[in-house]
Amino acid sequence: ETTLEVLHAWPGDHGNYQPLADAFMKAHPDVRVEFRVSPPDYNEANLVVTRNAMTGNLPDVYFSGFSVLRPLVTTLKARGQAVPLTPFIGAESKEWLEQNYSPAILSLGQVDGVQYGIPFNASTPIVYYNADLVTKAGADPDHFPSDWEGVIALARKINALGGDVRGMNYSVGSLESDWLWQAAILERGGAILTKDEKAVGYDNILGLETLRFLRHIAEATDMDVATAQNSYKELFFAGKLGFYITSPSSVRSFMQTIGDRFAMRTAPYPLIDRVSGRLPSGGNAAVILAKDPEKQKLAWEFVKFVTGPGAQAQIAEATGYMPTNKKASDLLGPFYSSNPNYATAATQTGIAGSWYAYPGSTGVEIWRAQRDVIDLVQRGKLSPEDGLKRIATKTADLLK
Amino acid sequence: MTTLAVGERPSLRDSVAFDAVICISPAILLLVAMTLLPLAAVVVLSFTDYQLGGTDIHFIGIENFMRVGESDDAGRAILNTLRFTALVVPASVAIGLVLALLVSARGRLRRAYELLLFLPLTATMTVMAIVWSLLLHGQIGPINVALKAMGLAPVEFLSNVELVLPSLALIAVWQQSSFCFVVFLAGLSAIPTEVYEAAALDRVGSGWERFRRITWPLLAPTTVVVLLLTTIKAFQVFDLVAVLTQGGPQGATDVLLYETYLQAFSYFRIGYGSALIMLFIAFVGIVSTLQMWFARRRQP
Amino acid sequence: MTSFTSRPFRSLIASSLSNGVIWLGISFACLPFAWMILSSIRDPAEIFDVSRMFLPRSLAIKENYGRVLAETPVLSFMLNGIIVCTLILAAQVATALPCAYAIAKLRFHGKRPLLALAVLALLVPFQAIALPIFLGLAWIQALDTYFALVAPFLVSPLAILLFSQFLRAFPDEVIEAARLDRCSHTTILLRIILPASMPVIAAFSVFSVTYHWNDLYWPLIAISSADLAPPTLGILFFRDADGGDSYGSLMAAATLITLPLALVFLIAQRRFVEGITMGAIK
Amino acid sequence: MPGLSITLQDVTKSFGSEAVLKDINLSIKEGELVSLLGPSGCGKSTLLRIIAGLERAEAGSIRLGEQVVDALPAGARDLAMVFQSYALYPHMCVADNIALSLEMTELSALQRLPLLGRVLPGSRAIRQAISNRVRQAADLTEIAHLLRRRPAHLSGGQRQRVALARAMAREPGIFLMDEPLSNLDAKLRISMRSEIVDLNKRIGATFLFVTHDQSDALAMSDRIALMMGGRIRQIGTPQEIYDSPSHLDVASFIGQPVINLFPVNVDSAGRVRLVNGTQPFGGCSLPNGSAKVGVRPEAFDIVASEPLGTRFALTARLDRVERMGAEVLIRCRTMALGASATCRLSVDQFDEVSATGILSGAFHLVAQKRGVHLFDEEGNAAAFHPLLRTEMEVAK
Amino acid sequence: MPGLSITLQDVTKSFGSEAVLKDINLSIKEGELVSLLGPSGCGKSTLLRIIAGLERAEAGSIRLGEQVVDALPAGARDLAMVFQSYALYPHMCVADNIALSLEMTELSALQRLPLLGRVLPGSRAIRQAISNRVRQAADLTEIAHLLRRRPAHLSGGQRQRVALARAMAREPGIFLMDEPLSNLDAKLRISMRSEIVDLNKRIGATFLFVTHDQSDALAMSDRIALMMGGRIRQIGTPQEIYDSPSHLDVASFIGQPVINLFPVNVDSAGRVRLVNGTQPFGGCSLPNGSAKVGVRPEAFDIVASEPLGTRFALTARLDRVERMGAEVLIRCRTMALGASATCRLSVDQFDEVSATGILSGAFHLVAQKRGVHLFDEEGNAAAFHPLLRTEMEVAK
Ligand SMILES: Nc1ncnc2c1ncn2[C@@H]1O[C@H](COP(=O)(O)OP(=O)(O)OP(=O)(O)O)[C@@H](O)[C@H]1O
Ligand SMILES: Nc1ncnc2c1ncn2[C@@H]1O[C@H](COP(=O)(O)OP(=O)(O)OP(=O)(O)O)[C@@H](O)[C@H]1O
Ligand SMILES: [Mg+2]
Ligand SMILES: [Mg+2]
Repeated sequence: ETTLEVLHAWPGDHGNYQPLADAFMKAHPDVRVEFRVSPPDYNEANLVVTRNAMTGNLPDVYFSGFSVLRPLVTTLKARGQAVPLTPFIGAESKEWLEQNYSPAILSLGQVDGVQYGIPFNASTPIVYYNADLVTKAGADPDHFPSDWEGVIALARKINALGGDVRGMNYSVGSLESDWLWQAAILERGGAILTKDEKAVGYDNILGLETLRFLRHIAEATDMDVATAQNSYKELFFAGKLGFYITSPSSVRSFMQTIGDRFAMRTAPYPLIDRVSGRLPSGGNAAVILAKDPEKQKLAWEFVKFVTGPGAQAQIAEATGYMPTNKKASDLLGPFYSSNPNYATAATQTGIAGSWYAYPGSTGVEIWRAQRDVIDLVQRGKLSPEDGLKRIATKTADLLK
Repeated sequence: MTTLAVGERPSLRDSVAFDAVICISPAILLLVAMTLLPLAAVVVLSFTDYQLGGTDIHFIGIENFMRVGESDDAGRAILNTLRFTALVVPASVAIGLVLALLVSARGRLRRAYELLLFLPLTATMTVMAIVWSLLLHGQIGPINVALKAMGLAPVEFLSNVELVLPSLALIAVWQQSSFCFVVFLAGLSAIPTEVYEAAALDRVGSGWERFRRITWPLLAPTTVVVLLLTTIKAFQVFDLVAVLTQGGPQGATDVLLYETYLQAFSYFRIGYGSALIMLFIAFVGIVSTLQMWFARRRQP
Repeated sequence: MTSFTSRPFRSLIASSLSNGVIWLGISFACLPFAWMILSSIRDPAEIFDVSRMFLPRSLAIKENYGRVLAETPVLSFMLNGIIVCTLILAAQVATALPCAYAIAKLRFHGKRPLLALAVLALLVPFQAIALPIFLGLAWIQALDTYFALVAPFLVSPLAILLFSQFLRAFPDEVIEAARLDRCSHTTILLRIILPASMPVIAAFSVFSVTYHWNDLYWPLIAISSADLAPPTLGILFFRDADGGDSYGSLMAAATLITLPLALVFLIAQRRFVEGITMGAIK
Repeated sequence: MPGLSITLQDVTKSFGSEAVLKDINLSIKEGELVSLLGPSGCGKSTLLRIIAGLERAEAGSIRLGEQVVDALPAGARDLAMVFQSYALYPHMCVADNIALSLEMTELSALQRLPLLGRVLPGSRAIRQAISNRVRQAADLTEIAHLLRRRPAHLSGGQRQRVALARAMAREPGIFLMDEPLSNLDAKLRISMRSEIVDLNKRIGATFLFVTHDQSDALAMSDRIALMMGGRIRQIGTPQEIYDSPSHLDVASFIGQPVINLFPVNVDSAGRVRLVNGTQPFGGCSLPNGSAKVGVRPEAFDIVASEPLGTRFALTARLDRVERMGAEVLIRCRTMALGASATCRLSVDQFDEVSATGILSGAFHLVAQKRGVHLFDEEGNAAAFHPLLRTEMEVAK
Repeated sequence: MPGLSITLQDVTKSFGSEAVLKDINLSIKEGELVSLLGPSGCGKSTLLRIIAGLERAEAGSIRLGEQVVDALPAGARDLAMVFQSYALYPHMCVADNIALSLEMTELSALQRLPLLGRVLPGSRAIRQAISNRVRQAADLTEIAHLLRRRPAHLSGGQRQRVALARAMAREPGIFLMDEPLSNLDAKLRISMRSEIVDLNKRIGATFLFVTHDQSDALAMSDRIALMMGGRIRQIGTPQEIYDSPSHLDVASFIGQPVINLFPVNVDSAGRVRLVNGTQPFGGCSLPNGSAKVGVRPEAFDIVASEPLGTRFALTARLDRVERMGAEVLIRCRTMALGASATCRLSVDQFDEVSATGILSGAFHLVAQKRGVHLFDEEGNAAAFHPLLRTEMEVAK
């Protein structure tokens, strides 16, 4: 009997992994899948794996957050512990790859063009809205605005309802990650960094427009710029916030938390550039870290299984994530039509782009520098022009 | 009979010293193994450019320290930490002391009071941070709801740049005062009842005079320890920031240990992070030494 | 006589004032807990209902607590917590008490350096030295064991400081009497110092147990197998990746995990009130 | 400040199930100096603590002066106390220990403030006065050279004197002193005694004074209260207590060496004889039965020949001689009863007696008339006539 | 277990700058019972603590038996101590307080283990024996009914007896007792005294016994060591100390009431006269100058007419009479010197004297010959002949 040790972040997600493991073990009776203690988030998980690399005690399969995949691979490559998936993919039939995964999805698991992980969860931001408030504000909840100006106008209407009710809160700087900031750049077709990765790719009118736009949202909707996402998420739960933009993975838990106090609906992200605009994908990819070739083979089987159509459909139903497997979408048809809130995620598969990972392990630091500036811009304490300059120089500094 | 030479004497002291060695050696050995040696490793690392998980390592002298000196972030973190400590320590100690004094004078309900006041100590910050973020919520938090009900303007405790640090301090005081409360309670129990009886007859039976002349001086050693511990704990504030504000907004809550953590474990700059830690330890060390020195000077 | 008429009145004011302050403190201390417990017993949907912040409408005790018990092995986590906390506490008392005794009651050179070492150990944030300790434990292949969980905490400088401060007030003569009674230092420690230190040991136990019970930082570094996971991991199970925490169960888990600590306090509390000299000397 | 009277009425106290004070009734006049004497553990300290307000009585009431103080806290009762275990303030030097209560009464709340208090008008003069009184009390108790020491650095007797000085510096209406001289040497003790008596006379305060030293009690007190097993057994002037003990227990508690006791029989005519004696040696009004007779050791004369008449006499042999400075104790064994007896002689008397050589053989102990006490079977004192009724009639 | 001798050689100790013991030399034979007497604060407790090994002497050495113990820790010296402040174990009941030392010596380390220890072979029997000894010690000190109490729930005297019982239960070579009876009532005190003496005789241990009560010291001790100001001033049998004090200080420290002192002049012929007297009353070998004469209170006879011859005599008037049970103190004022003097009479003597009525006017105090002591200017005792040389010659 062989044991496959698996590590994933977010202990709360364990309920999604265990059934897959059980199913896998049923199919492979001589394999035991064991989960290691799960770290609270992607960054912590990355730390755990880095430490494991130092002591030579890596798990066999690891679900790495997209945003930390690149630094992880960089570290492991230097230590000779990285396991590219190329040989395993090569061993499969060509059709298999195409039938199951879209290139856009696959690219999320690549570092420098080499496939290191197969995406397991993927999500692009969607809008959650309080249909009751929308109705009260005199709009049609079935036709949620699909462009930002519409969204802003609706938010203003909701503001006008009075009381403590707010239309929206889009404090980009309050996020722990730069997901929405990248979304704001990418949706305009911008680039996060220049090709040589020495400077920001939006030190131009595009970047300026982005900042101006964020400032505009704050001003137009009379927004209380927040430090932490929690504060307006809670407001949303309390039924006092019109809409809230985040990952589709929370559909289920949001519905639970809200219950029948108001009707919560989801809508696609109001993309600006519908041609070249993309949205950064959050989520994680299954990465093989096993050293022993036999284990690696087994691990590959496991990775294939959990990113397979059945497993992906299961995950999508349980959470709201968009499935990373093409075939799964077909399986999900009936579910989506009866659960439209879940379907939103799948409609954005086409515009899923990769969440840009900075070289080395500078990502967190760069975001910390940027978010302060964005916060100031949104609060109206700094002009977008100066803000952009500051972001550009600080980022360039940190990339040195 | 000859008088023993003084040189033969020390054996008594030796035997006492030997017993003392046996008493302290387990603690010392473990302190060395579990604190001093790892700390030595940190000291060494602080002179290198080591990156977490990296394979190469170079000695770069005091460059890390120079960089700390140049860094605005480090300066800001020190300032924030100092402000935080200055807010938390006096409040926690005072609240803990007052409550311990009042509660220990209670009769029947004393034990129930103690249990209730002890609760904050049990809190898991991961959860309590969520609870507090709601309690202090700018719109729907009970405090603001109450303020609004009184016709006052709501306060954005956690997103106002000016208020966020005091708000975190408030939460820290909530927990630390419970710690102080328990230590003071134990300290109070060490004061002999007889002394209070004598005081009662000397008309120092209650109130301020009894506190000033009997309780406070006899509690002084406890207070010194409490002050020291609370100061160190306040300096080491980390969880609150990590869970609630991540140093924001605009670095208003970026404290030393959080900055260190970011450097070492988010940016993987172990070398630089180690240098920061060294400075942190030196800094807190100086502050607490001063504190103890003052305390000792005050009581002969 | 004026004192006759004014005294009861004044003491009434004083006592109601002190009651007022106590209750103010209690409200401050308990507010978050009240909210936590309320949230753990009501429908998560209600938690954010501002109008009924403190008035649950529909109870969901079964759902919230049931989910905690069904989805996480919270009881086995707690068992781990009990094992680890007991081991740690026993070791800390066993190492700190003799050390504190030596500091407070024995004459030897190196007392000051020893105290300095203890304070230094107190200054060092654990996060700073966790990595070297982790590597050391890996080197002796002790990771992922109970030993790894307790090893860094076998000695507590906090305990050394608290105990030695407390023992300073213990009458020397009682110890001298024991020495004349031919008690070894071990016997003195076990039969005289230990019972006499109970108030401060009780206080320290509360700190130690709550700290290690709630500690998540070190367990997440030291262990990888879920069999050894600490109680607080049970809380993380109800925090979701993208923000939609399962509030009801989260609070239920937190309440469950806090309960044993209240119990620990109740046990320790009996000791707080005992004085130190207690008729030992004139 | 005049003294306050102390009136205890049916005061009762128990610790757990053990009754420690049983219906204590006691009244002490203002300005009186009363010693409380009694065996160890009989409840003396408890009684003092109840009067002081440190302990609550279960029943009964206490009046100090005209005021019923049952509900009054300790600080509001006008009294000072010397604790048996001193209860000094460990963190204060001797001077501060003594000064504390004075500062509380002499300085106003404002003047007591830490720094400000010193510069307030009047404060300086009062503080000067206080420090004078502290010095005076320290002089009386001979601890003036120790004023800056902490209690931990004092010897046992020095600590006790600090406790004494602390009470003496105040001049309250009532002094409660719980064995305030027990750790002092004889010389100091004598001088402290007279300081206490002087104080009593000078300020007229009422003193209640626990002691286990009878010479303290006999030398100082206006009256002695004898307490046993939680009850006041007798109260009276020293001489009353010594000369007319109300009970066997009192008689054998007071007097050193202890009173000699011998079993006697009383016949129906009220004649008293030793249990195995034939000759009656006195008369009483007790009914027929057995009783006890007590003879103080100093009431015995040692004579060579059996005396005639009806005096109480015993034949005895020497056990041992104890020389105690100015006096000598003669321990002997009475031949008929087999009981032991003690005689106390001055050195001169002893020299005289031993010069005669009678001590080497059997000799006779003859009781002087007034040293003989009779107690009934319960131990209560009974009237005793050294002469038989017939003799008395004859004498008439 | 035979007693151990105690030999102190040049033991010196100071606290800070204050010398507390100054070159103490003392040797106590095995089995001897020596009282250490001295004024409060003279260093008695310190000396005991040094012998016990609780305090370190700065210089000098200590031998117990044949062994120099300077380097021996307290627990290894074969001695038990009663602390002046009791030092009971607060968390143990009385029985455990007493048993602890026995358990330490009688049980092996293994047998002392909390639970396991009880079931080990032999442990039961030893524990039984220990509990018997505990009970025995408790019986002797009359605390058997308190065995399960904690010290906090005892009265002062009861605590003291626990401390005593704790020392007595062990039977070591040396007992050090620091005022072990100070808080006991007279009756108990007397019985404790004899228990201690019995113990001394029975087990032959050496006792060093601090007391401030002279009657304790006089009644119990083989020898008395008199300590003053950190020095041993005199050591000898009780009678020696009382009858032949080596120094004024000793004379005035021992004896109660205190010895009467009068200034005298010595002329070149060695004749001694009162400073303002004309008649010499004895002779000495002191040089010409002033000196002091001491007369014990019991050595005075009160007579009506001035005596003839060369006896020491003073004319006096009554100040006050103090009745102390069996005896009476007469405080009077001498007319010529203006000094006060105290006489001690038995009640009988007093009755006789007062019957004559002389006390109401001027009367004469005449010293018996052997009660008169002479001291030179430094206070050292000097040989004194109650008769002048001429008279002696005549007598020859
Ligand atoms: N710890 C100390 N520090 C400073 N001085 C001390 C200390 N202990 C005792 N002394 C001083 O040393 C002297 C001797 O003290 P010691 O206790 O030996 O006296 P003692 O003869 O036992 O007196 P007492 O009969 O009052 O108990 C005293 O003057 C005392 O003040
Ligand atoms: N706190 C207590 N708990 C229980 N019993 C107590 C307590 N204090 C005193 N006692 C008991 O009450 C009785 C009276 O005690 P108290 O102290 O009044 O005696 P005392 O007359 O002062 O004796 P001593 O002369 O020995 O000091 C004693 O038998 C004692 O054991
Ligand atoms: Mg008493
Ligand atoms: Mg002493």
